[in-house]
Amino acid sequence: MSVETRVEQKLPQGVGRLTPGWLVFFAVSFVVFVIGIGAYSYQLSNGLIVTGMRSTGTMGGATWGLYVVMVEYFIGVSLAGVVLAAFVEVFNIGALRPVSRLAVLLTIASLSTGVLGVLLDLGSPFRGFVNMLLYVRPQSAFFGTFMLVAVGVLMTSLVYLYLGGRRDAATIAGTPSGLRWFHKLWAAGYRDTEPERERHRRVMFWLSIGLVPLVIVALSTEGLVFGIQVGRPGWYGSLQGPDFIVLAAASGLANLVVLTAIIRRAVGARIPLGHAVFKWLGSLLLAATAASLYFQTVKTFTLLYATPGNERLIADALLRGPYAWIFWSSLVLMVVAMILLVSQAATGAWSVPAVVAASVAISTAAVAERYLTVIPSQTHGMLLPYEPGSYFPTWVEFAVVGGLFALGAILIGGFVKVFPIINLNSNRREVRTDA
Amino acid sequence: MTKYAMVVDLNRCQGCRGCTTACKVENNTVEGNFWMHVFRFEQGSFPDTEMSFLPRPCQHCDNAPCVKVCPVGARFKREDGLVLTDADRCIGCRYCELACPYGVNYFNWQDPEKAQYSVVDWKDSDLQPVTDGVVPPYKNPDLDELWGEEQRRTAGGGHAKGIMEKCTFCVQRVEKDLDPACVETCPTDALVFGDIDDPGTPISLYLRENRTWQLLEEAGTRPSVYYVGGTPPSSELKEIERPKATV
Amino acid sequence: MRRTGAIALIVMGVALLLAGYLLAAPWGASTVADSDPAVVGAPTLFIIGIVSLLSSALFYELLPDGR
Amino acid sequence: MSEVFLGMPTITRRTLVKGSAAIVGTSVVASNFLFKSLDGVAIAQETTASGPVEDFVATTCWIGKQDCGMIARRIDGRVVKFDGNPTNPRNVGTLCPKGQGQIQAMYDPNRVKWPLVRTNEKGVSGEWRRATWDEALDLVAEKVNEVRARDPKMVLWQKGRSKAKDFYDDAFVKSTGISKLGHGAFCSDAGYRALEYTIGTHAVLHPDFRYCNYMLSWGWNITNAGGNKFCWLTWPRHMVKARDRGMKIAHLDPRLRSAGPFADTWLPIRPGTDLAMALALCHELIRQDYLDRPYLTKYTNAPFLIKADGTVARVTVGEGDEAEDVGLVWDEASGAAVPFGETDDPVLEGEFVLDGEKVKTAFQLFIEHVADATPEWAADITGLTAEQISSVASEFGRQAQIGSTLVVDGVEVPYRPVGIMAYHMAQQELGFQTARAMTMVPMLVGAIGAAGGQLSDFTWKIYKNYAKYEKLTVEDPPYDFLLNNSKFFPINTGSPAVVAGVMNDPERYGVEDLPEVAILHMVNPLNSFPSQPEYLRSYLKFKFVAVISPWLSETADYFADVVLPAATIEKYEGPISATDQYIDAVTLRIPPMEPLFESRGEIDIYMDLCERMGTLYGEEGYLAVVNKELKLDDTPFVLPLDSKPEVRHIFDQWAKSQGIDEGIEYFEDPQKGVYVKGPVSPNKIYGYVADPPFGGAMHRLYGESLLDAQQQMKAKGAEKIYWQDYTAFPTWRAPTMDASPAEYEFYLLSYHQIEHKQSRTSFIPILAELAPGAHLDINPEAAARLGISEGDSVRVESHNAVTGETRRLTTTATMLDSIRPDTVAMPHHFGMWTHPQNEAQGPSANEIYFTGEGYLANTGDQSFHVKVKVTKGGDA
Repeated sequence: MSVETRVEQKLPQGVGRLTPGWLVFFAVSFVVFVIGIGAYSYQLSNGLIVTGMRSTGTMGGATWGLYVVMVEYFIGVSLAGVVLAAFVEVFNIGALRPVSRLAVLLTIASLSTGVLGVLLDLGSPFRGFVNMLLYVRPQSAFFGTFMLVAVGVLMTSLVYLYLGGRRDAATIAGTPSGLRWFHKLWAAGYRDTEPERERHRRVMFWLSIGLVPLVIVALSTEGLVFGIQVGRPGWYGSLQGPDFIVLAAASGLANLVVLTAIIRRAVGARIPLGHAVFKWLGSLLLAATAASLYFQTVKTFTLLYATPGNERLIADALLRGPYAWIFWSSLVLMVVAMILLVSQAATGAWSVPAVVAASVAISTAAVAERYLTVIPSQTHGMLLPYEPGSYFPTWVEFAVVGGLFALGAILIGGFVKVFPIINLNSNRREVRTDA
Repeated sequence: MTKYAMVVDLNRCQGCRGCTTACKVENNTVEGNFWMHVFRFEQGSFPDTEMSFLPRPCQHCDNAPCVKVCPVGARFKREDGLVLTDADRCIGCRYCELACPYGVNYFNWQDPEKAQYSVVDWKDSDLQPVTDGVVPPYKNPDLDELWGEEQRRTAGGGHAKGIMEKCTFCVQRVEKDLDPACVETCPTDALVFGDIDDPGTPISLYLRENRTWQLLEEAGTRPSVYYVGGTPPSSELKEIERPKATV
Repeated sequence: MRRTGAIALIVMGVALLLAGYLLAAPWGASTVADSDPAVVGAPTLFIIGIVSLLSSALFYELLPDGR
Repeated sequence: MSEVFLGMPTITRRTLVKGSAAIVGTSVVASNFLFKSLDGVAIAQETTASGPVEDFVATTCWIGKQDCGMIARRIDGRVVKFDGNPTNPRNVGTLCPKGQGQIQAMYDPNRVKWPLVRTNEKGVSGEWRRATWDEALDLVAEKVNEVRARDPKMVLWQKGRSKAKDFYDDAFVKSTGISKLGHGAFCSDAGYRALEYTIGTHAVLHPDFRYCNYMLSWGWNITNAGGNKFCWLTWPRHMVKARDRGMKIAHLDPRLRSAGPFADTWLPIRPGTDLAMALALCHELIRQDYLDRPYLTKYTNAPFLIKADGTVARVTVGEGDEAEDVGLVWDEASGAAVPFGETDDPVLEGEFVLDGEKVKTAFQLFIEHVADATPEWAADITGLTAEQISSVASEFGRQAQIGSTLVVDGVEVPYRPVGIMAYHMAQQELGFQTARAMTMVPMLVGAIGAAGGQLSDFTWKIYKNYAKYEKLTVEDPPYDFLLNNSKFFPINTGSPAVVAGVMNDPERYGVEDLPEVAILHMVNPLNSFPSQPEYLRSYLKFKFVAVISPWLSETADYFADVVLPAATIEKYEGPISATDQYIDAVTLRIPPMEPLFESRGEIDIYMDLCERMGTLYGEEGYLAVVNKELKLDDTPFVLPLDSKPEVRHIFDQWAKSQGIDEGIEYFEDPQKGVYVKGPVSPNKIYGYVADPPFGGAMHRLYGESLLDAQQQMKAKGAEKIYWQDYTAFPTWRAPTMDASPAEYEFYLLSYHQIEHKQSRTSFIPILAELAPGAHLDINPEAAARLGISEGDSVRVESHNAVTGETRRLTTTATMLDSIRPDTVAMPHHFGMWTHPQNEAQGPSANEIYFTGEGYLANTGDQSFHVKVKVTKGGDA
């Protein structure tokens, strides 16, 4: 295509250049996404009966299943990106500046999928959307999910992404291409004058200052969704919020590491994603994983001492019961990741594959952890002597969740083809050389 | 003020599940949904075993966790004690079900007509002249009505896919000064319903004359259901003769 | 102008947040009134408040320099 | 009709109240439109211009045994709910799960909708064509009359249970002269025979709950099943009230589940050993001298002098037509034997010489008979401890307060607040004698017919069998196909299982004539009666089978030539007693709707059938019998014998004959519905104060005619297995099943669940949901030994200790701690296949029970005991 050929040589980081690898990636994502839509339509017309979810109690099911597990996971993942970007902004951490846009994009993508996941889980999604606007109650923890996370954090991240990219947009808006209108629109008249830069720095500073507590508070409500439940063994407690945040940070950083590695490989070594970035990310991941593992260990010990009675139901289910394999494997994954990260930190020899491996382990463990938070307290946490229940997702749930992942992939994958994912102005010289 | 409550006298309960059945017919609940469930328990080993029964309606808590978590105010507490679900408001998030320690919430996982004991074809053409095709044939029109001062569709709303429902203390009967269907049918009068703010009602008398306990008092939910006799259930109990509750 | 506008948007945003919050269904679980917002749609005010707050940043940065 | 969006009224009102902007309301309406189209959740409310019309009809329950009073709530003529009728003393506004659930049965489109005529061979699942009522009735009338012309007795009419008063059944049987079979042999009839024999009442045992303080709940399925005369509901009502007063319950049952939490003491007795238990209780009562001597000497044959040959020493009193043989008793004062009644104080115990012959009082013989029946002896047999047995006896004796009286409604009545509640206890090989032995326990303490004591029937009306059993006749063959007066069953309940056996092998039983046509009314032998193979063979021998039933029973599926659809609750039936024993009342069944589909009420069906058979009109006809049975003869309300009345009119006449001026309208009125006559007089309830006391029956502690029957049977060459239980006193022997090899280590019991009524509710979805299907209750200890755990598929194989035959079924294991480790149990409601709801419900224990020798009582009643082995696996 002529347009492509023209822009190919002009725009940085492969923007506008559809490589075969990217096309395959995008096509696969698209197919998975369409399958997800198909599965969801099936669910919409038949009801949630097509999922593995069932009522708790007499029906012996879990009324919240994989969707909520993944919502918790996605929203958790979203934490790290925008917070990292804010830190970069506030503390001016140059080494991480290249990935700050990717980080914010990760937040936006995972928040979008997470919030969409909430809607997909509703019995009456359309009514849910409207009634949330009309009636949502602050006393319900969903107020946090809806107002603070879905609206507050997501919109702030969008503003963050937008304002943060304006300078780069202006930079590439001069390059003739089929996307030039878009870049111009984004730049919105930015001319990189000193007052503009100053204003930008000021806005970003205050936005970052406001953003961090908002994100922490908003995402803590995700933990609170469970933490305020007096009626469920395994849930009630003030640690649910912090626990959620710590694991969120770890899983978010892990995802960022993986994404960075992918971008690095896809876009090539010419972009400023050296070992320094992975060292930073690896170190941060190490800190988050350590904290998470600490929470996990404390939790495990507490479970071991659970007294006969309600909490014991959950303890037994987790440590010895039907969820033991998930519980122990996730713990093993965390420990393995920890060993990988600590050994690198100790030797100072950071290897990209090793950090990525640790990240994959942590991300997987995070899904498992979210699962263990959401499900067992429903199937095994009934305070009345109902028989223990069980839950296993159906193909519909797997397909819909697959669709959510695909949507995230499409958002990120699509973005990198219309806008430079690595901050052009983080290392202007290199970028210029590149161009 | 009127404050409704229920007494369950375990010294009288035979565990017959007449209440369950009456509830299902009155409220047209679908297969697998037991607004009123009756546990049958066994504990110990031969020959030192004990058996017990425990009817479990919605506890209509004064400090109802389900009400607090409802994001849209579909679940609410009436001044007369009834905890109800507005079928027009509910979005089907099932958060109330998670919040409830008693397991009394039942979600409409599918189109209720499909779940309405569909092993039998209620749309049978020879039945149509009598039932006009309604499903189930004993469909209670009261469930679709608006009830109470608040005029909300709280009697089950005729059921609908994707929304939550639970025991309503038969609001549609209470509003007509009738006892809930379970209370009305109980063969041994083990269930008593009425206004506990009026000292002259049978239930007030019952509460004065008997020592009572409540389910999961430690949860602080302050239920409106009082139990007489028996003992609070413990994890030593094994549930036997469970109904077919899978859908 | 730039500063005033941004502050105005912030103030409006905070006011809308407060209004949205206060007009939404109150905390409490013992009356029918606890389940209803004082004004139906109050949560939407809250959302507009968030939008207003964020637009202060956009306004502040995007408002073209006066010629 | 118009559709209205749900949210609209709500929103409109709120908008007014809250003063919100109208735009919000609009948006909600719009959003509701969205929900409706997108979520499909907006609930359309259908309204008619006039709105639905609600009304109420009084009727009575149809699903169970006792016909509780109900009020049907109707919307535009469609029944939406049955509630209990508060004015009915029997259920006082309450209903059991079946009563509530039957609404689904009424509307069930799987009912037989119209008359069916078979189009395929019999013995396999039926194929049918739709017929008109005319065609079907003509066909039945023709086939029946064909056989009737030769011998009416060769037409067999069989019914499971008559609902309400059975006058319309009786009228059919009597006016046509055909043979009749009931369900009693599979019910408590051996117990009925025992009570008829022993105290003359047509009933089994229940205590006077109003005053009873200590009850032996002997195999009574308290929380799951009915009892003597009443369905489940009325008995538990009485029981919980009695417990409120402080009544204690000792529960004898291999399973605790029957009593649930209501057993103050549980005695997990080994199945089939109740007779030994009863004898041990008698032993202990005698040893501890808990004896009501005045009762025993005055109202029983205990003081009779028994000769060495077992006969009663008698003397002829009176002359000519007045002459009768009277038993002799020993008069201490005169030191001589005198006719019973001539001394106020005959000697109860002792041995005397009469006319040079040694004689003992019957009671002396009884003391000797139970002398060895010590608690230790019974402990070995029953699996209980001697202490348990002894303490129950002590408590029973102590609580009996022998000698005390109580004034009830102004009448002084002997007060013995102890009694036995036992219903289907007689369903065992030793059933008849077990029920007799159990009756002797309250007899010893004088509790029979006492306040708080042992009751049976509601009144002291003496049943015709009491006199009949004074002398049992054993004739030579040929016998009729019921084996009446045979050497097999001198006392004979009349068992369909026996008839099936006879039909399969008439020569063996000395029977020449077999029935040729069967009319099966709401009866399902193939599924509901034990020993399916017998029925599979015998029912094929009928040349023609007509079935009258609302559903296609399994029996109809295999054997019916014609099926006539009966209505369920939607018909007139009655009169129905509404008494709770203490208050007298009567009611009717009123159709809450027109009969569904093409079904019809049975009275309509029988009248039409009789009309076609030529037996409706005239002095001997159906209507004449109806007049007689409803006591309309000699009243202004007698039905004319030459015109077919409307069924409603029959009941209208009956109601008017009862002095109810409104006639049937009284019963149709939801405010009335039940005709309450008031409290029952103590003189009717309590035998001691009845006129004459105990209805004039001398209580037969000693069974002289039983022993005599044994002699006659032996003389006619009957096998031992038939005569061995014809003994004067109940005599313990190990049941035949105990001879099965040791690997058949479990006793199999079948039991009743409260959600179901025999085999005619398991297809009602709402009840099947609560009690879904067959399973085998097994003690975890025994299960563990066999490697069986909860939910495992298990194979249950039964063994016939007489023939060696084995039968098997596969079901699911359920762990139950509250059952003896040597006993397994199954609910008996399943194993059907004609209704879609039956799928995967599993088998019925009836499939592996046996009938015939060793599995029938000496009265022809069925035993529901068999030894089985249980193994893991089997085809699910």
